[in-house]
Amino acid sequence: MNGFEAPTIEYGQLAPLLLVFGAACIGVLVEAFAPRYLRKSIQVPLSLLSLIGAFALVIVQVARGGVPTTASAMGAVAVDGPSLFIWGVILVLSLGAVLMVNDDGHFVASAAAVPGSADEEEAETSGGAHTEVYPLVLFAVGGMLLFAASHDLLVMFVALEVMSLPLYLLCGLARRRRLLSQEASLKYFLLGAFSSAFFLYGMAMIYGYAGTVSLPGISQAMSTGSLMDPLLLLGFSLLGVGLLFKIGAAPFHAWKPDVYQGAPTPITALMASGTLVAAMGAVLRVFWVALGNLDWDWRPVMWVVAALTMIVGAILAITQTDIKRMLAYSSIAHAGFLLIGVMATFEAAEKNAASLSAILFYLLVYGFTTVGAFAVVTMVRDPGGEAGHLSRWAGLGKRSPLLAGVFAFFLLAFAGIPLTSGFFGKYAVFAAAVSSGTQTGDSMGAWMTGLVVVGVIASAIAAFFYVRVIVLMFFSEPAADGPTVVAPSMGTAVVIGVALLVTVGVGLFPQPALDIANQAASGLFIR
Amino acid sequence: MTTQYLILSGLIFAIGALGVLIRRNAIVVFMCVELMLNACNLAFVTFARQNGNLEGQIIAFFVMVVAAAEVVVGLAIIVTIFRTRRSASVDDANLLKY
Amino acid sequence: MSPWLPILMAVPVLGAVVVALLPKGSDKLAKQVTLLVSLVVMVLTLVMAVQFSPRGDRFQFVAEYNWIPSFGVKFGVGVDGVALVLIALSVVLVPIVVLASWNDADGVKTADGTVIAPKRSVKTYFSLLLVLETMMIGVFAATDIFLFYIFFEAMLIPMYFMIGSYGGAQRSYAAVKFLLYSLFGGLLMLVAVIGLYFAAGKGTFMFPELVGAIQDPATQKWLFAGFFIAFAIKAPLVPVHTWLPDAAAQAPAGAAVLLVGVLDKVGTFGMLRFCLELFPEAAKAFTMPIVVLAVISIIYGAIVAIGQTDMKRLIAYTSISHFGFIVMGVFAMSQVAQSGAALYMVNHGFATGALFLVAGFLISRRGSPYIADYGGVQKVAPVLAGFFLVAGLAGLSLPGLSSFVSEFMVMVGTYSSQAFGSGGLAVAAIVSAVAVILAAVYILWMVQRALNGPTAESVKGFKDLNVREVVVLAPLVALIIGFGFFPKPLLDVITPSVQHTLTNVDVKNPAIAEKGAGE
Amino acid sequence: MDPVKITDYVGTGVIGVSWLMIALPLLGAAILLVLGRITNKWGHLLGVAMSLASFVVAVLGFVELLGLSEDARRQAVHLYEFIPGMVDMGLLIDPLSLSFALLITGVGSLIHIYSIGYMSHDPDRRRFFAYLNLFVAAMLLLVLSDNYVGLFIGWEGVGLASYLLIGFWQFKPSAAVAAKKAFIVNRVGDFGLLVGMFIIWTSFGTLAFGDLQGKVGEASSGTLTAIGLLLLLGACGKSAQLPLQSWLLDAMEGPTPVSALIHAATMVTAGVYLVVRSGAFFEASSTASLVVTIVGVATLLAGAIIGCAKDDIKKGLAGSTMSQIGYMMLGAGLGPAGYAFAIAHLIAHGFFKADMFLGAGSVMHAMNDEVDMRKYGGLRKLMPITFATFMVGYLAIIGFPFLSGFYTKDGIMETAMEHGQWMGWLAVLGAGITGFYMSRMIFMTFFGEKRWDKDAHPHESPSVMTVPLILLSLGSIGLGYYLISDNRFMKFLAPAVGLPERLPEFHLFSTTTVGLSSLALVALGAGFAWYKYGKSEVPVLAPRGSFLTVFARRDLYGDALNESLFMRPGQWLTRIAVFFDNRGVDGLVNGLAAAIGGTSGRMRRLQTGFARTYALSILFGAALLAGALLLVGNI
Repeated sequence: MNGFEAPTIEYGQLAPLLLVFGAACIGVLVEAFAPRYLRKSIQVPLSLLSLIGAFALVIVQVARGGVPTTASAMGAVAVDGPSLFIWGVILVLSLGAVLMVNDDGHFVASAAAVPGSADEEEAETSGGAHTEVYPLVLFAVGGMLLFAASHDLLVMFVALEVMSLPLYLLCGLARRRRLLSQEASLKYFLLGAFSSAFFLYGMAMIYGYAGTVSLPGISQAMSTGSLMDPLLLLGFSLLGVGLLFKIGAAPFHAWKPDVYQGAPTPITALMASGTLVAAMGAVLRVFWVALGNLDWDWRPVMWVVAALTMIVGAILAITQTDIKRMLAYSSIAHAGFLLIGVMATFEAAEKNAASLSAILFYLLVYGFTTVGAFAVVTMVRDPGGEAGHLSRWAGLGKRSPLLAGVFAFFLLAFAGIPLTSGFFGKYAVFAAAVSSGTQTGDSMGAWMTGLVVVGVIASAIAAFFYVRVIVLMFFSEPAADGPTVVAPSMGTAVVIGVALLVTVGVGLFPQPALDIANQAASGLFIR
Repeated sequence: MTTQYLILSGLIFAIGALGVLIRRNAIVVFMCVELMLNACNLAFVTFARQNGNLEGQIIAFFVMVVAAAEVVVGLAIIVTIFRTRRSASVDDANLLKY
Repeated sequence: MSPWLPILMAVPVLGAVVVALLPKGSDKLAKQVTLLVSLVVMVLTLVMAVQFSPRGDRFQFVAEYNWIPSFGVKFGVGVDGVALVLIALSVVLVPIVVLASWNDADGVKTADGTVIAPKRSVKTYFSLLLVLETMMIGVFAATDIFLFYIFFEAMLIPMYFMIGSYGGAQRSYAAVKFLLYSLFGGLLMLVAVIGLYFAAGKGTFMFPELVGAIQDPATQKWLFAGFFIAFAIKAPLVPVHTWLPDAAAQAPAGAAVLLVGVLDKVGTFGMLRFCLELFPEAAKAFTMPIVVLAVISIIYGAIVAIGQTDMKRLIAYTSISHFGFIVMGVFAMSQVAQSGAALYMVNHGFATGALFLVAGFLISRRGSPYIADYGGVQKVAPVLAGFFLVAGLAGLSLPGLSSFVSEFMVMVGTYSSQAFGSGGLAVAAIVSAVAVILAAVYILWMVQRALNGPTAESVKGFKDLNVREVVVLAPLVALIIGFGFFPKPLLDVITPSVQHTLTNVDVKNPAIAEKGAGE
Repeated sequence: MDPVKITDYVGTGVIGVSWLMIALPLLGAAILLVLGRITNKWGHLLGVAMSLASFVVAVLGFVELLGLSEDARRQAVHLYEFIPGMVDMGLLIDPLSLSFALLITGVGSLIHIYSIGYMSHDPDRRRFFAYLNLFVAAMLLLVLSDNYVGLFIGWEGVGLASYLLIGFWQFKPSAAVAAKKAFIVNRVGDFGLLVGMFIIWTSFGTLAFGDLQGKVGEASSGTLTAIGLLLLLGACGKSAQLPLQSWLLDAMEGPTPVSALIHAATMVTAGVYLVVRSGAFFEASSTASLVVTIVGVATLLAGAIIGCAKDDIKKGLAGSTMSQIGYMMLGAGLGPAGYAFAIAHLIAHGFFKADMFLGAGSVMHAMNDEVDMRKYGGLRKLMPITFATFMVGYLAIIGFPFLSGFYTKDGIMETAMEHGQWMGWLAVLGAGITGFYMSRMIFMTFFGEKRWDKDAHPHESPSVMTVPLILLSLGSIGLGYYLISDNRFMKFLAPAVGLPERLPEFHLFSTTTVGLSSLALVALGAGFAWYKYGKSEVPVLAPRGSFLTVFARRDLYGDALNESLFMRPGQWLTRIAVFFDNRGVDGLVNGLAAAIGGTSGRMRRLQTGFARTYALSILFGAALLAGALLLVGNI
């Protein structure tokens, strides 16, 4: 620590990140200085272009420079294969979310106005809208990108907060059912902050153990130090709480149904896809890079968590009556399936590429299907807003066969029926787990297969509630005053179309997507 | 002689966590979360001292900044809720359940 | 590379797309197109079947395409004798079913105007049917186990919609039960498929390459269990059979035919090809419990069938009994029994198909599936009654009708099996022969209650079968009688393929060897 | 002498196309059934023509066979490969099968002709003839097939025809039930035959009679006994022998020509054919052949006793049929010495019983389908031809000297006596009872006062019915003498079934103990019948009768036994099984689903909506995680 050394920043590698954050900042400035009537027409193109631009930059990065092999920004950010893949996925998914945000009617006219008050009515009639939503979304997306690519725990913590804080706010901005929305916001905020504190305390413990918070540094320290140090174990478990909270693993899942249900649907879509993808990226980094040496300690615990998550998600979803809440539990179950993949590690690290590829592929297909499903949810409306209650969906197949058919297809993909993308996602993860279980001399072998069996049983239970919705839509008579299906806006139509295309396309020809995932995973994480 | 500081930090963290669990007022709950963050800060600084590097202290600053941002967002949410419900009790917000 | 099978699989699905895209209100055209497509497929299949040489390679009309190299999955198709006859069964049944369900989606009303089933989308029904046909061909043709699994699971979906959207009053319960049951079995099989892939370590799912790849007995047993449970649910075997009566009773008659006639055969087909050949040691180790289970199915299914009051449920239970025979034949580990089992799969498709259809025709005249609601039908509708009787007699395996040959072969083959030393399975064969008596009871009692006796008031206005219905049933009856006296064409194709299976399982049958040497 | 070796037919004669015998009536049935109503006008003629054509083929084949040397009289006609590697379809033309073929087509044709008249008022006459043709085809397949599988197909084919014909008037519930009962009881027998075939295939690797020749000795005696007993079970079913006799009496629900053809002359004798055809197994197992004779004796007595108490003329005849088949079965159980007598009695019985059944039909035809003999009486004057022919049949069956039954039955009784005194005497006793119940029938029907209903106007039947009667009664008179004298039939059959070591002597009128005592007993029985039913008045309503009468009237409680032993427990079992399936198996599945649903319902209550509860769960999870890691880490 002698003298001041100017940090080197690889701007080229970080360009997508910087573009998103930059656009977010400009968005804030627009809110401050642009006249109200102009804001939307500036914000929307700004957001879309920045996301598209960032995606283009990711492509350019891959196409031109290849994948960096060392961490960027003085070891703070790792722009490696998985990062770039996750970035690409997050950017496309959030683009979809922004397209849905762009739809009228999701967000409150004036968040400050008390629900049911004259203020609210006035704000609504004057056609006011919170265009802050766009920069907030961009900040959240930026946080996600950084979260998945962070190479030390501090950056990870900051990214976590940058991602979460805008989301806390966004959750509270629903136009209809504002009480629920605000409640979701409050709960998400309190619990999120609570879990961040755990994350932070765990980080402190690990810092105490390793003397550093950089992931490779921790790994290094573990290879020389004691693996039984309570500081390490305690720190790791508290860190795990924060991460598992974000992906919604049991028993840290309780926020998910409430928040998903209360939040405006485009935001739910963003959380269910983008946040999950980013958080999985972070989970992988922490568990595989930093704590790789602790394999045999965390795997039994993770086994229980994964099994519990799948079962809880699947079982609780059965009796849900709200479509978004049901999808929230479904998302919990899927987080459990992903955790199976997280556990599929090998003694020889280079073999992990297959497991990593499986997880990345799963994230890709699940993300697209999720965004598509939520986009469909936005289209089915009652006079009071979206028709959330499942009973309202009865007979939709007769009223609007195309939409119901598309939604049914998404549900089948969630259930993992062959010839949908979801099947291959699930297959990839299960295969990775079984494959890691068959490695010789691994005492966890049978356990891994056992976990896959648990996953399979959970899938079967989960299939029940997906099928239940299909039954409702197709086999029940429509209610007399059933919900209306609004004509989709251009944006929503594109989102649904693309999601369907990916779900079908990958379901029939998964190889191209697998190739990309394999390539992204081939170099594993930068250590 | 850093152990005492760690114990203190642990105590503060525990008090904060306990506060989150037993207090109803959203503001108080929120303050308890802040307390937990500060417990972390104390731990960081202590470990920085113990490890003999500055990273921990730097982290503490970061945490403070993040906590400040969190306060902004948190208070905004709590105030909005309060305006709507005329209550700051966390337990009153339980429409979303089961 | 032979283009036959890909073409066979492509034609129906393209037809389905065409049917689905037809403009609104062209219901009749949709039906005609579907019928045409299914007939084309049938003709193509028969032309292909003629070129099959029983003494040639095991798998013929082979086509391979590297589908998902990352998973080691190929789009690999090819047929051996058993697969060929089952494909032939499927493609023959489909046009018959199309014609049989001509008016099923149009809504059913009784003479007095009671709506039994409301009008449904005709195009959807027939395009689902064609999609299902593709999958049925695919599942039997797949030589890649992963591809087999894909079709195995995917074919649930069109059938699920056919039952759930077009079925009877309890249709959604039945459809969901059907789907979940099958899905559960399928998922267990998925684990086994994955396990097989890694345990074999060959980097491929191609069946011919995986034969003999698993040597470890314990691994074999686990994987066998995964496959077997899925197939047992599909077949279905007692005690995992209860979905079938519900599904078959609620499905429209045409769908029930395909469900029981073809879809369920995938289970027994899978046992014969995959359970036995991939895991021979496990199969031998589990032979006794499985045969016991099969015998229980035979007797139990028959007894419960006797007690049914609903015609379609009754037929479903008879099928459970018959599937017991097939499973017993498969696991008797003798060539006669296995040939008989494979033949049974085909014959049962025709026999039960005919029975379901004619029962469906009867039910469509009255709207009630309950036997007690009929009586004396023979007097007012003798042709219908005649077909009903013939189909019923095929169901009780009357000698001279096709199902007898297969049932006889299964029982003789089981009796003479050397699997547990001489006569080891004799008791199973003897007990199963009791079903011969029970079958007479369930069929004839139904016939007596529904067709005989004084004509019930509600039956008096019945019209006899119309031309369409006769055209539906006549080919089936012709096949039933034809193969009853001349099963050789089927057996000639089946037997070499079964011999491959037995060679792979490493079982020799002295009785056959002796007989074969003598000729 | 052992049976002659079966050789493949290489000639170009009628035997080569003997399959026409089966194909022609089958074609007739097919045409009548497929074309349906179109053939209503001429369907019965086609049926008769096909039957007659079949008869002609049989006769031509018979002539050709007689032209062959004795050791070439067993010709196998290969038809086609049936089940590859297992059994080929083929016909066996030998004296035994041709005897049956002639009986079936001959008597069958007569009954076809008779039916034209008998069924002339039935709207479904065409269908009736279709079924009759079908029956003839199946029966011919049964007797002509050169292997057990073909035999079995014919076996079940005749069962089907019998089912269809018993239930021909299916709109009567009693007919429908009787048809079903016949089929099911027969299936019990078929079970035996099936399992017997399993064992034969497993032990010998073939099911063809030709291939089995000379191989039988290879199997253990236990196996042979098992085969024998199982085949006997099959025979009992088809031939209404104890314990599977119960269906035959109910089968009288069918039209009378059916009773004559199927349930008297031909089908019910298939069991005897099976036993004789499988003689090698029975000869090799003394246990099996002993059981055959026991069954035969028991049935001949049981049938006779039942016949004594029946007021329904057809049921009386049915009881008699049972009894007479009992004699045949007894003969068949006696080995080569008995075969010829059994088959001869079978043929003779085919004539006289068909004669009497058709006679009974003629009476019913005249009496508005009344079957109760107590409502007959004094018909001999009104129906002279029927009376005369019936009398011939009657005399033949009771064994009146020089008529058919006299020689054939006597042969069986004599042979039985040689084998065992007990069976001989019981058979003689049976003959006495026969004398009683047949005489009773004659007296009640044709003699005494008329006891008709008011609206009955008895008249003689048309000649299309009486001519077959006359022809049949001619057979009843002379056939027995022709077959038995000089052991003609025994020698004729020898290539097929072998000859006993010592040929029996033929007497025009035997004066052995058996012959005389049976005659005496028959006379006693007939006298007693005259005393009860000829001399005294017959009450129109049946008296309650003694315990013995009730016992016989209730068919020796056979139905009651079946009901309490099989039907009722079966019904219970079915109900329990259905209940178990719905509640037990399916209940378990639904219960599992409900349990998962219930768990879900309870677990979602944990999601209380209170943020602080969630926080607690996080803390709890954190504690668990930390605790578990510390624990695992320190192991």
